[in-house]
Amino acid sequence: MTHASDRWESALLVALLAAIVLFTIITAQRGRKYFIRRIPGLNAIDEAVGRATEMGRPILMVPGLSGLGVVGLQALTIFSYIIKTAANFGNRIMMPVADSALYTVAEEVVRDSYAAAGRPEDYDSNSVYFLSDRQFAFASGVAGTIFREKVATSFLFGDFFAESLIFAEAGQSVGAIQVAGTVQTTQLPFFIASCDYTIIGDEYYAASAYISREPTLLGSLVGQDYCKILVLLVILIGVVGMTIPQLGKDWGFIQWFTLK
Amino acid sequence: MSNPLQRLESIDRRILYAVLLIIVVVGLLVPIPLPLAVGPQARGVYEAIENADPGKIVIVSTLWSASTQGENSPQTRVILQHLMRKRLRFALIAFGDPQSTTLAQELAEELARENSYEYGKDWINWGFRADIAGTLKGLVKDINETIKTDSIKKRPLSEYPVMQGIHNVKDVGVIAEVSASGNYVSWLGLVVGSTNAPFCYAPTSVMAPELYTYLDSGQMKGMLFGIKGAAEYERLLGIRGFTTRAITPVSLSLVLLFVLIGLGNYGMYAAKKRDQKGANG
Amino acid sequence: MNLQRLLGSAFPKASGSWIWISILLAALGCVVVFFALQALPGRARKFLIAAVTFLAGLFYAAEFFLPVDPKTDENFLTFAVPTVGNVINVLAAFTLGLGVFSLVRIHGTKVVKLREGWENSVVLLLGIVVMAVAGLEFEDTRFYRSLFRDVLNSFDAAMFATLAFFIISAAYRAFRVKSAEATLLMFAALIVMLGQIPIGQYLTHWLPEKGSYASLFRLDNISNWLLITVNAPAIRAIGFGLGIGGLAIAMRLWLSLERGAFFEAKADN
Amino acid sequence: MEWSHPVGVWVGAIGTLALFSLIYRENRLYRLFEHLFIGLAAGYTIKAVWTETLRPQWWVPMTSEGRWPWVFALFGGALFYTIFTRKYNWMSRISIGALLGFAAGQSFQATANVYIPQIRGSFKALWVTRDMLPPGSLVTPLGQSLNNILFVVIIVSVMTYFFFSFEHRNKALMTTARTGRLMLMFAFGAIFGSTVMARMALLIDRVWFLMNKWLGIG
Repeated sequence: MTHASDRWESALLVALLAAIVLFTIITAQRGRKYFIRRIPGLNAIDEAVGRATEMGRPILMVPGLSGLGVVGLQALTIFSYIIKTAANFGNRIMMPVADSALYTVAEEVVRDSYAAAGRPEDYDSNSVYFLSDRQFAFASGVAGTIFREKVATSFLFGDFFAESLIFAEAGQSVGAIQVAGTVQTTQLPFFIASCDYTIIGDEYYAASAYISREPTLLGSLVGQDYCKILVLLVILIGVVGMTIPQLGKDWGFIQWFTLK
Repeated sequence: MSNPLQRLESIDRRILYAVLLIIVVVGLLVPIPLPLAVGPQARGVYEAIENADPGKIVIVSTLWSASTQGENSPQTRVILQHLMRKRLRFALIAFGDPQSTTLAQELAEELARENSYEYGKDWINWGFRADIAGTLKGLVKDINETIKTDSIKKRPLSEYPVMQGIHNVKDVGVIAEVSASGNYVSWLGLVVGSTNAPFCYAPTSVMAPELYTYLDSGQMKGMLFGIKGAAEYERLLGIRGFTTRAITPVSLSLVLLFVLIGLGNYGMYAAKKRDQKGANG
Repeated sequence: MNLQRLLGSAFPKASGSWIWISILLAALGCVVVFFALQALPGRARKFLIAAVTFLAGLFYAAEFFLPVDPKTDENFLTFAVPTVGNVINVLAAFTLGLGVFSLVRIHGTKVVKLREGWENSVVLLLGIVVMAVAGLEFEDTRFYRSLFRDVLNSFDAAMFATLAFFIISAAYRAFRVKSAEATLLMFAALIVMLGQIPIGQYLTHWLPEKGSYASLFRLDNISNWLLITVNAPAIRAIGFGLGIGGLAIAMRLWLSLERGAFFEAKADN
Repeated sequence: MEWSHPVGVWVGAIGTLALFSLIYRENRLYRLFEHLFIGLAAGYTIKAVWTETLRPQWWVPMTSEGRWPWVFALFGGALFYTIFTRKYNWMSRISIGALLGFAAGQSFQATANVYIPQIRGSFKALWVTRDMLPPGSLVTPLGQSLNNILFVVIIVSVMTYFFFSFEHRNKALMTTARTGRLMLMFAFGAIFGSTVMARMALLIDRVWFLMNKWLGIG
């Protein structure tokens, strides 16, 4: 569909999803408390940072290949939390970036995180650097860094494609503890095979709320849950409709979601 | 103490790598003919092109670079071969990586010479576009306005006979993308709903599993499953090319993997048994 | 209302020497705007950023949701879609200099101070210059084409091909029967691999291709069944969560509700 | 004109071997070619951004077609560079905001187009009769029914696994989420399995390059 008018009901469902999220964000900002369950992989972050402190070797953070957008920003949000923790322990960090627009934001995020941890003087401007926007040139640089620096811990969050396994196996070879998460579902099996902890599916988007406990983000996350329930309901109604022969494909409800 | 069988649990990675390398080299030198079944996915692409309206143009979109040429190059090649055999007009367009336009063009030029396909009359290169969403939305509305000039001679599209009567995506017979990334989302989202042209996909075999859901929902009419898909297509076209040769070492390396997984599990089992014995005794 | 005509008269096309005069005047205007922006107080800056973000998003949102003329399938914004697409491209393209600056700064410093590995940095800097100059000025030479095809492309493909090795060691280590999850992972992988390769297909090729229950047990059929009936809904279910998560962040960004790194305070210093 | 030159093939082949050597261990040759690779890649991006984007979409329309307002895009681009100054760096957020806004605005259409057909595609009849199957279908109604039931069960269980806002304490919920987790592992295994072939294809392509194009074997 190029416009909402191609199928109003479908467009309305999307608008409704957005509205639900906005609604729970607003209620959260007004002080309503929301609960979220434990997400195992995310608890591992502190442990991984601690490991690097013990070993006295650097922490690697890779925000994926994508540019300035939803996924890359989410990665930086997670990293800023990690950096604040790492700054307190005096760990050295390294963050190679693959997109120049995201790089500008990344540098600011790292600098701010050090400042927020009360150690602005520890910020090293060489720790965040643009490496290459070419997938495998970036991969060769990151893999080389992992081997040379024998990184103690590597955090891989963002949009990863085939290079995911290069990073994960390189980290494995040097004995790094690795925590990874990506929205690229096809790369998850490789992270699961080679990393110590893997964030799956929309746990990736839940991470910032989980870590920061910021009301806006918690509200949003709960809204997302409601949205998933709504989608699930729509699917189940559709399933019932298809199963009852008297309704079938031509039933109005099913037609609402049938794009030409 | 250390039983050699238990050592199978943790073979040094470098030994694994060396064995793989040997298998590949030998497999390429000594071709062993192996049977190959043509699946419904490859047939879907074949039939979409076979039944394309000759009055319309076929869009061959490429989103791959040298890094995935092992699979994407044979896929592009077989699709272009089929188009030229059917004497269908086609336009190349490229996304993702600027080099994808060069690589596809190189293939097209080579095949065009063999099939006496004339540039501008039988085919055209629309070139590379960085903004996928904007370009695709533009194609739906007005191809000439969106693409403006071709990428080889940099002349306005309207000057080319191949573009006669082609205004927007409704004048497109088949859309095929050869891709190393998840760009189908953009096509499905922005174009496929606005045209009747069948949409076919030639992904790397990595991406292929996530596409079954779109084949199942009918949003895609066919798919070439990585290098195997290209080999199947060669079979449908009755050609024996590099792909047919490469499929042997591919098979052998997978067999190696089976053996290794077997050894690893056996080693683990042997080690566990020893530990139990140790605990009991 | 015809926005297209309105914009056309607000920004008339220039010709001849007027082109450069218009460009110059517009550029001067930009300089004025720049200093005017700097004069804004903190709150106004914040508001401005939020407003720009909102309006940018509103363009696409409105273009999608507003009713269209059924004859043309357009509303009053549709004409601008290609141009806005170009604007995004061009804006993103301008950021490239930032990345190149980062590379040159880090490796330039290494070379100047002769730090360890400075030779490699020289090679890197030379690589940038040679490739850029060759590509921009000598695109139609055999030198450039070979540099691109034989060298750069080979490097891409070589790095990608290392994955063949890494996938072997990853599978060897991970595919062990040690937990229900690991076993399922292994089991599914083995079936799919068998179903794909000619040798696997050969194992069950004696079963009828179609038409009987026995054909269900052909490896390629089991593998396809696995991919369609088990893989597809699982991926789809993950996809719904990711889609909603992405939509939620998009809403937060659009309405400047996002929190976390980069979105805390700032903007008013 | 030729796309290849013997010198280029030699550099490409030696670089290929150098990059492959990483799987043995990191070494000086690898490091050298890694840096060359990154340098060439950056140079190529400069070239590509100018010839593929800036020149045709910005410079030519602005300077030859009289569309002078494109100068404002340069202004927008220049704002990114204020990031290097303490005093003006807030302005980079205007351009960053514009890019984020555009991306966000497109998400309505993108979400609708990607996910609505998938929602519709999940409307599966749990009880299939012969006349619901397409003509010539090889699946029996019972088989299709079982497939569809499994399909719906997997969607429900996997989505349940991803609910974050309540503890999975309830027994039914726990079982469903656990099923979802196992189904995910099965799906991931399938993805892993189908990837192996792709990776091998790439290696074979490279070995063929070394053997055939470089050494002239085969």
